[in-house]
Amino acid sequence: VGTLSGESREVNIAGSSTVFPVTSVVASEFREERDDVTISISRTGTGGGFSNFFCPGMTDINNASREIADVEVEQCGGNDITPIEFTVATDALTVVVNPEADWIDCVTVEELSQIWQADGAERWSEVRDEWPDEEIQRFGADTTSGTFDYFDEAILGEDGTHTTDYHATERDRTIVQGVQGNEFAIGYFGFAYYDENPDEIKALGIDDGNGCVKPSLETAKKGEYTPLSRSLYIYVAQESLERSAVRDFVEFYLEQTSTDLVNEVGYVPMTEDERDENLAELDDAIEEVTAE
Amino acid sequence: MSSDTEQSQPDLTDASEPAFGRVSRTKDVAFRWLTFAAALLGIVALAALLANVLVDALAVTDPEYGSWLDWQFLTSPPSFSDPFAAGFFPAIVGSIALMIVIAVITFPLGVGAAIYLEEYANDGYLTRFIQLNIANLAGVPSVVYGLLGLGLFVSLLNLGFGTLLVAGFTISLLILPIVIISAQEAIRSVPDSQRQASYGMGATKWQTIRNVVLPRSMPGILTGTILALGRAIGETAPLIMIGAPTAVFGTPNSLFSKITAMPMQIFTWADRPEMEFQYGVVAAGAVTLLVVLLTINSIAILIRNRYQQRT
Amino acid sequence: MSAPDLTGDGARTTRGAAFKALFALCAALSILTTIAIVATLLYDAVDFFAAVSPLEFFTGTEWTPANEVYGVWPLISGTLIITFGSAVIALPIGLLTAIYLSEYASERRRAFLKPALEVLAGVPTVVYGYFALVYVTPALDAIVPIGTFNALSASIMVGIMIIPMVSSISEDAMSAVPDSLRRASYGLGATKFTVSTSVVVPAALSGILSSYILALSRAIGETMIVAIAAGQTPRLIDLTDPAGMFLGSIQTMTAAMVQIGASDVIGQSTEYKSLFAVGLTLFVITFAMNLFSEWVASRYREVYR
Amino acid sequence: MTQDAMTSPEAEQTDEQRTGTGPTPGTDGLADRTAESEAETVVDRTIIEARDLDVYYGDDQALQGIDMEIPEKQVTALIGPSGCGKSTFLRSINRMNDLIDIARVEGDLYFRGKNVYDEDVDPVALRRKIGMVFQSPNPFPKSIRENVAYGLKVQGKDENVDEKVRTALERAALLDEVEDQLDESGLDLSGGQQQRLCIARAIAPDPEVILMDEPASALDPVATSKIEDLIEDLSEEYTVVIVTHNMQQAARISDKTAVFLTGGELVEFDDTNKIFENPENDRVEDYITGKFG
Amino acid sequence: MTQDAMTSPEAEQTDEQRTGTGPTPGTDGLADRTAESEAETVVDRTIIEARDLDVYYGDDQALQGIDMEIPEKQVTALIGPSGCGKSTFLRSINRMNDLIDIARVEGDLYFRGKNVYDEDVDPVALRRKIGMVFQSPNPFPKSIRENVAYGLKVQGKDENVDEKVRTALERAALLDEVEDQLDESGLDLSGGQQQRLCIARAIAPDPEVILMDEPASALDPVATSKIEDLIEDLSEEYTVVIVTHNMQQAARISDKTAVFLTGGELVEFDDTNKIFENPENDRVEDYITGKFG
Ligand SMILES: Nc1ncnc2c1ncn2[C@@H]1O[C@H](COP(=O)(O)OP(=O)(O)OP(=O)(O)O)[C@@H](O)[C@H]1O
Ligand SMILES: Nc1ncnc2c1ncn2[C@@H]1O[C@H](COP(=O)(O)OP(=O)(O)OP(=O)(O)O)[C@@H](O)[C@H]1O
Ligand SMILES: [Mg+2]
Ligand SMILES: [Mg+2]
Ligand SMILES: O=P([O-])([O-])[O-]
Repeated sequence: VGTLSGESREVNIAGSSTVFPVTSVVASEFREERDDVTISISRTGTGGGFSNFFCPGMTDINNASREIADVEVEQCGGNDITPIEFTVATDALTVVVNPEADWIDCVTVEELSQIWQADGAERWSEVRDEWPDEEIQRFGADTTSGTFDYFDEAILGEDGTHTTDYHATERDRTIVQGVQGNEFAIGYFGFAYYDENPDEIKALGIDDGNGCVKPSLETAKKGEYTPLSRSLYIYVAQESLERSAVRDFVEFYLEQTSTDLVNEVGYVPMTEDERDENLAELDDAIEEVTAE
Repeated sequence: MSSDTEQSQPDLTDASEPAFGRVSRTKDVAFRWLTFAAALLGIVALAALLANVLVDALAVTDPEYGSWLDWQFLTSPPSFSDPFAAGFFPAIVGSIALMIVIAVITFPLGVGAAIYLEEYANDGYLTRFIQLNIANLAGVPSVVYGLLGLGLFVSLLNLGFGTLLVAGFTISLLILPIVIISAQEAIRSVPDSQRQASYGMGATKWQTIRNVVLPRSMPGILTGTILALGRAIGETAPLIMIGAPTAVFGTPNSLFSKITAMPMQIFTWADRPEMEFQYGVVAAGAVTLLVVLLTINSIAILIRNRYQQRT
Repeated sequence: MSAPDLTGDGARTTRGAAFKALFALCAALSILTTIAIVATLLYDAVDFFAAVSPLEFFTGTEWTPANEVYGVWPLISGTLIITFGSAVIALPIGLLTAIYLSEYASERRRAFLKPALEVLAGVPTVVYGYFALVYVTPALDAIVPIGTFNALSASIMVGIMIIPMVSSISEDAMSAVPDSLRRASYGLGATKFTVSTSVVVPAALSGILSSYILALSRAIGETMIVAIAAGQTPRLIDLTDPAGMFLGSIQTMTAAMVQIGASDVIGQSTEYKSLFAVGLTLFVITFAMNLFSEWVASRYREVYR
Repeated sequence: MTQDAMTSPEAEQTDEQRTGTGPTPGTDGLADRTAESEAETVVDRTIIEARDLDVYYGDDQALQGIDMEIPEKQVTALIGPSGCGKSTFLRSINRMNDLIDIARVEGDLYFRGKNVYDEDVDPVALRRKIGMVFQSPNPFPKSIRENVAYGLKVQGKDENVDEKVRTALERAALLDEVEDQLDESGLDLSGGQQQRLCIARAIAPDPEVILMDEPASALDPVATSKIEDLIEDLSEEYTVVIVTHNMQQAARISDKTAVFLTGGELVEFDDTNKIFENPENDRVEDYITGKFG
Repeated sequence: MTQDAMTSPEAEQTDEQRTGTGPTPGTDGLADRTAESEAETVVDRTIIEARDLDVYYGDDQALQGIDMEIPEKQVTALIGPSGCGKSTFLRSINRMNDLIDIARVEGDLYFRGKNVYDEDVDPVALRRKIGMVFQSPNPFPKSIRENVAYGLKVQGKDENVDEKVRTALERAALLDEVEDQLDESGLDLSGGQQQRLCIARAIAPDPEVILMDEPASALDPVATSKIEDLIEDLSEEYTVVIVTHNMQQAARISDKTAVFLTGGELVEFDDTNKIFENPENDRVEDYITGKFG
């Protein structure tokens, strides 16, 4: 397939739904300059993207909301794919509830883990006595997503397992709608999805032992929003950099990571230094493949 | 009867004699209204929904936005962050490309199969088996065809996920039974006297099919095929299963290009968080899709009507 | 008298045979398609059943792929709820519509109503799904508190979508009832209501039944409406809480397939393979129903043709 | 409706001279038969009377100014070549023509002195008094019992249904043959049995008149003769009006015969013997001797 | 095929005695006519010959052991009551029965001495020699010109098509009427014109025999008489075999008449005048005088 003429002017991307908005904005901007390149983006979740598309060699770039896992590196290696990591933004993973739930504004990490633990709390009152005696309706990321993995690790840690009694979806809009529709619902996803709908859902502050911190671009940037702020990445297959379309796109992408574009999507942009570091790294990688 | 004897005197003098009685029509009238209401219910519900989506797409209630469905929408690439910049262009192009591929595949295959079943096959077990099988295939859920595409074209034949070719093959298989059945109906409607006339002139079977049967049934075949294509451009589930991408920027430039299509694009937009996507962009996409569909169906009906006038 | 030359022209015969073979091939493709469907589904389903025992799959009451628990009943439950809900809407309305079209409607009304009903069947299901989510659910919410994703609005939409299927096949069956039966009934002093309900409907019963089965099969296989509007929560039917069943989120077999398909397409995981096991189950159910409906329908065709 | 036809029927009765109702010279068997039973029934009392009846299908006129008086409790046969309007006339008696969209009736048709085309007449009620049997047997796809009970059910005559069903089958000379299979489908009977079933179905609700449109034309000779016997019996209790294209049949079973000719005219109406032995009209004579038709 | 029937036709011709082929006593007009032209044509040369021909539809036998010799360049009429197998026989001549799945032919049918049911006979080639005209006119929905040219086209007779089309229309006595509208649809013609168009279509590729199955039954009297005149003319150049249910027509136009009776038997076959004036068989007499059928 790769040898077909049309392919060389295409850039195929899969992976994280959290990073998807950033990549799609960049792709749209890129097309303004290069309308001969066709870019396709599949939103499959970080893990799905790595194991099903990127490592089998079917995509050039994988969006990721967590770092690549060891098994995935192995899988890629087996197919002679060399992933190169670039950080493109910082996200504040946001826990949200229904705006009418005026009895809740802030949760502790401990309480969160009770809520999302397998065999954890079933009703709100089990978590905190003054909360209503109502069943908890959970909406969260699907297991193939990086958001799931990150949340699982940051909140539940090594020992805990994420509950399966929740509405699992790759489609964050579904979580917004679900939480919006039920006073006793709770959900989590990337900050961008909250940022767009601040009136329909309410973001909870997280107390990681240092008092309540609300998620925002500022608190994430300053590193105050713990433990749920995280980096967002793209992984580029070094082999794909042989093609100019991919090269140009990645270069354009990295240049944009320090601009307002990322801000507008709802994430924290990179600093200019970080951006330049990334670009340098890209140049090295390109040199390596084109030199051969 | 005997009790009637007095009454039954032919009383021809009194024209105002009571009639033979009346049978209550309450049930009759009520039932008539009930059935009429039922017949309208689905249509009215759909009309209400269509009115809603049209109002949203044209932003009738929020004129400050300006209509969502405008030239910019039809010609721009999609956006997943700025509803005001979002466009439908790659999806429209993808749908058209897909339709062409599907038409090229299903038309000859469907007509060929219909010709075989109507003109060649005798009424044996095999024919009836094929016929039954086609009827059944027409009822297989589209998501299962999606799995077929995924297992056969993507995994086994390795034609690439979400490509134009795979999508075309998959949906072609899905609508092929419909094309065959409607082509069969069209061919069956050619009067036998026409075939007899041709055979009587010493025409071979193929000459008869080519010169008599096909010209006469072509409008019907076209109508059926176009209606089936209408069904094809609305299909979403098979595209999801074969891994059609969430977003495409640009137009397909080969059969192996990844494509999106109108319903797929609607599906991926529908989960954008912003309300403007929900009630604006998606509505505009839905209206565009419905307009295209309506146009296609109108063309089919036009062909059918012209054909009906001629015979 | 010289015998005329009546022997065939070789090229002509060969050409004829070639065309026949070509067309036969096209017809054979339909059988190949069926074989391909069964083979593809089986190929991965067999792998799946090597990892998950069929017993567990077909009797299990919990569906959580994340934990490697694959009991298909919650999905079947979801499908049943939607099928039931849409049947409650479509079967009576479709039948009444068919009666109206076949017994009451004037030619002009028919000429308007039939194509209008065809439009109902032709609206893409993704649009119906969207309608259910953004218009029907909020409207229902104004009456009863209802979840954003719920079986009720999806059922309503699926029901509306399959009305034309019921009405058009049932109407065909009613039109096939010979007029002589209607005349016999009118001749005995029956009203139109009586003729419709005591003669036409019973005589067309197998056709009506066939339309019902086909429509239910369609509801079972419907994907986009439920994937968009009914949610992704696999739940076992709870007969003690019928309202909750409809007001809350569920997951059908088809929706589960879309969920897996949209996230984890090419993988070799058990979850990916479960897609094919569910697909196979769905295929077998709908195929059996379609066959059954054909069989029922062939019975009424026999009686009146 | 023409103004003429609006005048009351009696007035016309004396004003107008009508074909075939004048005194008949030849004495005939039928007259004898009715004479014998004179003590009980009024001879030749008119039950149905057509006055200047026209029927149109769209722009085509199928019946032209028909005047006819059908006597009670006798068998009246309508004969004539195909397409002359016999069925149309029959259907205009119980307003079955109402069911044909393009059919239009002008003129009057009296049933027991009441114009059935008056505004206040409910055709459904009318049909309950005037039963009908059709050309080819058309039993419902239901059991024999349900077939016969159908009219009773529809007409709300719900008491003693089982008894009435048996009586009707008995009168239709079918009971013996089907006694053991009342709950089996009416469609499983032979053609002749089916037609007798339809007759049983028509008489079960006890109508006053039975209209029959070529009831035996789809049957074999044996079944036909059974039906013919049955019709003769029925005329003891019912008025029977029968359309037939079989002249021998008309001659055999009817008391009165009406001859329609192409164009929808009633050319002659008289005692059956008179018609077959000594018709007044030459065209009728030609038709009866088989010169055309 | 029976062994008997495998013997060559000429051998049989002397062996076998056949109905109606014996010398006829009465002299008839037809014999006169053929005698007149004796100088140019050989009288009564057989072109089609059936030998013990049986045709079955599934298990039903439609023709029983037909033996018949049809003379060249004459009009042979097939008459008989409905369902007696006339059309079936006609179709078995040019193997149109092949198109009916359940039809099966046993016995022999010779065309110019060649058994058309031999393995090596291509029915398509056969039909190019034996044209056919059907009961109701069935022109193609194409222009008049294309209709007539159709046979030429499918038979690959591509030269001088326009001229041949005109000649055929001329012979079918239609040219004058349609000369100005050759490119208009054949469907726009009147019924009688359509049937003549079908005849023109059949003769355009110049077959040797023309089979006609009740070609005038759907036409009015004026059109019918035109077709009848045409058939008489055609017999100067073609062998015409015509099925008709109209005995007057058979008497008017044919030289030979074959009478089939119910059950698929050929009861009598002889010169037309003989059949109508003095049939040998009583059933034929009954049929011809209208006692049944
Ligand atoms: N439903 C109808 N619509 C239009 N024309 C009709 C209809 N029924 C009958 N006609 C026409 O009315 C005329 C009389 O028909 P009718 O059926 O009364 O004749 P008939 O004497 O019963 O003939 P037959 O012996 O063939 O039954 C015919 O010319 C017929 O074509
Ligand atoms: N295609 C067919 N399939 C089955 N039976 C047939 C078929 N065609 C004719 N028959 C039967 O064969 C017998 C002879 O039919 P055929 O058409 O040859 O009669 P016919 O003399 O031409 O009658 P008509 O004057 O009505 O045209 C009939 O009993 C008919 O029912
Ligand atoms: Mg009649
Ligand atoms: Mg015939
Ligand atoms: O889609 P994810 O960012 O959760 O992998």
